Amino acid sequence: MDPIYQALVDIVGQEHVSNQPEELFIYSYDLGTTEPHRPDYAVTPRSTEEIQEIVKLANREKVPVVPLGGGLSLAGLAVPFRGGIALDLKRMDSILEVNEKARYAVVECGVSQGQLTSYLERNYPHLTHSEPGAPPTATIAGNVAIHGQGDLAQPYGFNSDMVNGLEIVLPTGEVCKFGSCSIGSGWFTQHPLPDVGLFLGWSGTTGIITKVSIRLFPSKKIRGVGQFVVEDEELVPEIMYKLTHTQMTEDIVAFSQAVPPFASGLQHFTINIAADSEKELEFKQEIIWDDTLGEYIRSGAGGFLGFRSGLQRPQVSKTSDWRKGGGFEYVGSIMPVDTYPECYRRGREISERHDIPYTVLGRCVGTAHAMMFSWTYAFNRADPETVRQAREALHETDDLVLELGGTIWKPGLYGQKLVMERLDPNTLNLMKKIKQMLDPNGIMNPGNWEVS
Amino acid sequence: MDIIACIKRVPDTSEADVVKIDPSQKDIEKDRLAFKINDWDEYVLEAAVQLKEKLGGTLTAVTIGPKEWDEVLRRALAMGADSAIRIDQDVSADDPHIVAIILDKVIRRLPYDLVLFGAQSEDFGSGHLGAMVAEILGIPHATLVINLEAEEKKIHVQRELEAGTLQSYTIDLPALLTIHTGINQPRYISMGGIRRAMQKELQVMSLSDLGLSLDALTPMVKLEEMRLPPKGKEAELITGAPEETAGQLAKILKDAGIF
Amino acid sequence: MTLTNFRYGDVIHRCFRCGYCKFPINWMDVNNCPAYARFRMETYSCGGRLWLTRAWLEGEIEWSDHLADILYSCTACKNCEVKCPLSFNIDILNMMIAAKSEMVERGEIPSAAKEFLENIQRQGNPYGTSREKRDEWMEGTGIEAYQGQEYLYYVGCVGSYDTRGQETARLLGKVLQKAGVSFGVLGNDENCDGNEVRNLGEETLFEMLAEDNVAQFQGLGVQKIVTLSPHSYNAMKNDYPGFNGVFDVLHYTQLLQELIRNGGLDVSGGYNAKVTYHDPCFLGRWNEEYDAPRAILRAIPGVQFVEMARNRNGALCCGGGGGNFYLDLLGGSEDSPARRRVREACETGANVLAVACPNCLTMLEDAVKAEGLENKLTVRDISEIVGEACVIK
Amino acid sequence: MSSILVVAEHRNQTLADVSYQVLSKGRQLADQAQMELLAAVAGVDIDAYAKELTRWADRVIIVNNDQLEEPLAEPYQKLIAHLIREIRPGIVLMGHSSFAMDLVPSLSVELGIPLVTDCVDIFWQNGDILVTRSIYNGKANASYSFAQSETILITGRVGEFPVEEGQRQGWIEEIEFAFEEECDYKKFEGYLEVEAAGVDITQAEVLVSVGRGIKEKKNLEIVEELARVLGGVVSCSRPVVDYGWLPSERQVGLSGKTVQPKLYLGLGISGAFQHVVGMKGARMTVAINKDAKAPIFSVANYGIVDDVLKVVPALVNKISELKGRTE
Repeated sequence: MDPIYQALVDIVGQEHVSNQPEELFIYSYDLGTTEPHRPDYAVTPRSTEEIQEIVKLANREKVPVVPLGGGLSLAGLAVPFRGGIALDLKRMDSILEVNEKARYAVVECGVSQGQLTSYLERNYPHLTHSEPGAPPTATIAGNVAIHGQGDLAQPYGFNSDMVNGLEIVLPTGEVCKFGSCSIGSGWFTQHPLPDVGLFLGWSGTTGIITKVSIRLFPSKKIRGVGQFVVEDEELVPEIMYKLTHTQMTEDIVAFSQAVPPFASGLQHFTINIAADSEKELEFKQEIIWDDTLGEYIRSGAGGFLGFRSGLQRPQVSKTSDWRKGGGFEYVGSIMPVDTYPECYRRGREISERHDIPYTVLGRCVGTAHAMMFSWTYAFNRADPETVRQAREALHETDDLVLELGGTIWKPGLYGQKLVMERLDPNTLNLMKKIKQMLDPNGIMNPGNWEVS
Repeated sequence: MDIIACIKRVPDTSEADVVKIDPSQKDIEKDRLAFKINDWDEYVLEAAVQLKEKLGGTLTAVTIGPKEWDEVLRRALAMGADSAIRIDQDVSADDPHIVAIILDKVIRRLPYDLVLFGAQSEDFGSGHLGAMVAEILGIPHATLVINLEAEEKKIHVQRELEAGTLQSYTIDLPALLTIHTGINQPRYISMGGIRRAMQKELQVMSLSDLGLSLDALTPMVKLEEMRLPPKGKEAELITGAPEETAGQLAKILKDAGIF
Repeated sequence: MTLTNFRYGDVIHRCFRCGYCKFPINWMDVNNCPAYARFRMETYSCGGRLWLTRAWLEGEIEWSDHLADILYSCTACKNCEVKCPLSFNIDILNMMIAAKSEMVERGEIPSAAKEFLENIQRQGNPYGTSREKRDEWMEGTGIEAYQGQEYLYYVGCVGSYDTRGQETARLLGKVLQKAGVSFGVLGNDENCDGNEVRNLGEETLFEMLAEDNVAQFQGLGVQKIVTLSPHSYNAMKNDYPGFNGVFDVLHYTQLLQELIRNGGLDVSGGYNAKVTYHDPCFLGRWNEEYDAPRAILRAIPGVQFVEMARNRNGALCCGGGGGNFYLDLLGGSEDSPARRRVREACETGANVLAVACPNCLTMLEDAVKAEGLENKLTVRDISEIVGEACVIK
Repeated sequence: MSSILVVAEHRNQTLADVSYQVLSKGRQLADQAQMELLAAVAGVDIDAYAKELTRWADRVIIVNNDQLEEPLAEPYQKLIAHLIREIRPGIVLMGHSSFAMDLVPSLSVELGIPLVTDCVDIFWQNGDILVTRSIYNGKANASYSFAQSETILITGRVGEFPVEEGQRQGWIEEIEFAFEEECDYKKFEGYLEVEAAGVDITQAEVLVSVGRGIKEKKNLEIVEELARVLGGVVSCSRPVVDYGWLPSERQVGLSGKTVQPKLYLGLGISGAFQHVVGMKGARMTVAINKDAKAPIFSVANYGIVDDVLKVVPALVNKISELKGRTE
């Protein structure tokens, strides 16, 4: 009997460890184009204590640990490149606290976006969180760990900006807390203690998030989506600028895609608006459509496609079926808003060169401080040629992001390499030191962010 | 490797209260019973098919019984037997000696390296038919085989003895083995497989085809009478819903000082 | 390995594994796929099973006992089909059944599934109990054999053999008698309906059962059928027409609802309890009958009806479908779907959990015991509740 | 009829229990018919066995031959055939062991003499010998008579015939026997003992024993839990080993271990004799089985007719409760 397997069984129980080909197969795969790599064990812990024990074991035995929540990053961030333990955190799924007045929720790392959404709808209908476009199985913790953004990004920024506190199991097994909770003062703020923010953006290479306090925001009674379209991509940055100036939108997304063909080349906007009354809604609509976008409509440059109330959960996974193929991957980037036209044009070129229907999308983050721009490439899982095409297109797009002056969001291995090549040497050196200090045995999600 | 598997059909008597003695007192009442392949013979067929899959050759399934017994041969064909032979004669309650003589005659007509039997049958359970046939055929045998590895000309087997002991032999082919349960995990035979096996040939022979006549086959043992077994002492039954029975039992165990 | 016959070879790769299939109709948790709820490894999610099936088809993994257990842990509850946002969702459950069929054809299925199917071949029921005992449930009820009455009352295997199922079978019989419904039963001549056989991937055996049953029903001149089990109802309503067996099939809740509405059944005896209702998959998601059972409960004086958080097409399966009431691949844990479900029922404050399926009844009643909730929650089949309301002893 | 010959079996320096059992039966039959009871034992260093056997047998035949040291069918077939031809016993009696099963069928064919195996009773009726066999897995009995034959072969079921103290003082006769040729087509390679890798069920005070009634390997968990609260270990019947759910070292019964625990709790075990033979020394036996007619209920002190999967979890709870109260 494999002693590591036995030790894992002793920690989490027989049913929550597997070293059988079926689990190893499933946990070797990312949903995107990353080449699979099998872990040696799949483990589903239920508590911070169990995770600590697992991490200590992993240090003793020098076995990699690859944490994953929903496993939906698509960039290979949870592929066990060096084998070891695939640590599926989704059993850690308790919503621990909702503080209504201070507007935050403390959740375990396996709580999914959908679970929190539904919980708030049922119990705190006037509160909501910033829900990313990922499927509802994506976890809150996974999302903040990669600096995700959701449907409240326009007023409030990145989801990682909404973190009020974290509980982390360090790569050496100790538990640390960050934020006000670390001094026993509740989970209401991350500030203003000395900054030790070492865990976001590191793709799980510096520790395992076990609890997150995430900010909640007012959920108005009526939330809906207005749709607007322009023909000229050059207009998108100024429209975003003007819309954010109104301070009346919850989410602004511009996108363009090859399907359906009649809409190809057009730039669509979805603009989320929320109001507590018809009066407020009407007022906001008037300011947005008449006062702000009216000039484009009147000049014929743009068109209002209507407003429907109610937020539909975006079903991004439908993109996976574009090539009847079960797969897509995208390059995400954080870009200045004024690069939108170039991002669109160059992205479309890359897609067309690789024979993939193009899909590009820019979501406004903050008051047009930046946008998350993504280029999505669908492929057919059953046709390796299309997977290869998509992979090439993704790499070209990573190059493009840096060429256009942006940063790559949750880069995969290729993108990480590009970023590290350009990193300020002193920053890189500091990262090295941090990594060595936190993870002396190099067990945490090795392969990713290998600064040393 | 050419294999012959001798199999039989038995009534399903897994529930004790379905067994009733026929007024003749020479048989049990069978008309309302369901029938099945003998448990041990499932392992026989699985072992045979696995050998065939590994070493090639032919597999012939043989049974002796009336028309309904085709059912077990269809299973064998569905599992991968190449041909099947039924000797159309009801000998299920006869002296195994007679059955052995008939089987000897069938097997001699066929090419074979290995003859397989179940270690025993679920109905009469004498467990001696296989070794009898081996003696008549004049080939070596091993009974109660729980592990089996075959080569071109010989086989390595382990017999299961008492108290967890195994006995190893290497035996030259041709040979006869009786197969014990647990030697493999018999696969499920799908109805689709059985339907498809209807296309395969199933040969029916009579005793006279084999140059035998029942009159000439005199039994050496005679069934005198069948009875239900005498009632032994019965356990004190604890009745009720699981919660209640569990509660009473827990108390009994506690009172007995078990915990 | 070559599974060239696999019917969904050109579509199975299209599952992205986004995980929508794990949720109920809202997003309240990821535990609405019973197998995933039980094991919480990705392999046990619908997407996991589809990916594994494909990997098996492509020769990337070998058949194993574990793989068979993973596939057979699917209860065919149809939650995935209802939740999957993609266009091929109508076939994802069929893909799973087709994968089981491949295993059946190769003979490599979990031992309990093998036993289940062989028992049905032999004795016409999954328990392997003698066919001669199929009618034991009706002893002393005065229920008649079917001979041209208006309805054939088809009891099914669980109602005929399971002790608890037998009680509901008897009570429903008495309720129908009390309402003056003209009906008869098949007794020992009744055979398995085959619904679970189909879900276990034994297509030919299902065909044989369906053909035999259709021939028998037609031979007896049956036109209307009322079933105790939603599983029988599903097979007879949706599958038997494919075998030229077109009957007017009702689940008993549909018939009782009608009888109560038209005054044929007096339920004024009432039933004083706070009742919640568990939708059986084969009545709910499979046949979209959500209202009849609720209408019955609401019509009974004294019933205070409350919904569980997950209900109708978002209901959590009891874990007994796909033969799992017998195979029991999902049992043995507090994460077992039945135990999750009774905890959820308890959260409503109800003291009676009403069911409309003998499989759900046995699964959930066992779960109540396992959870130690006997003092808080009682599981009752709607036939029993109606029986009490129309004062049948 | 002249005599009854019992062929004794030994291995690992021990005479088989079943040999004593059939010897006792043989003595009884011989006394009833005033026949001579012979016993035969072969091998090397067998004087002690021979002396043992004289307590029952009127005459003990010993054959010193190293080819007969192990109980192997082929050499013994030659020896017994020789003895039968020489001695012409009316009845040859052996225990129904794996050794006899490999041996007597071919012997009966070789000599053309009748054979009935695995008898649960052997008795005289009107001067003829009759036997009873248990058929349909213990659900019926059948009695048989024999056609006219100088010698008949009978094997008796293990554990079926009580050993009665031998009162005789028979004499020992050594017979010379040599093999003409060695058997080269069937080569004995040795024994393989199943090693107890940790759990020794024969030492346990409490055995929670499972049969196929637990349906799935997974259900062993709850059974393990029950064993834990009872402070016992889990054992099983043969099908559970056949299915690969537990290693064979856990098997109770004829081909497994013989156990004598304080409590034997049989879960979903029907109680075929091959199993019962290994556990009937238990001081207290409790059986839980769905089939009310399962034979295990006739060896158990207490019985519950129900699905084990329903009773066991409840039992775990109840026992834990009772334990909690006392602790």
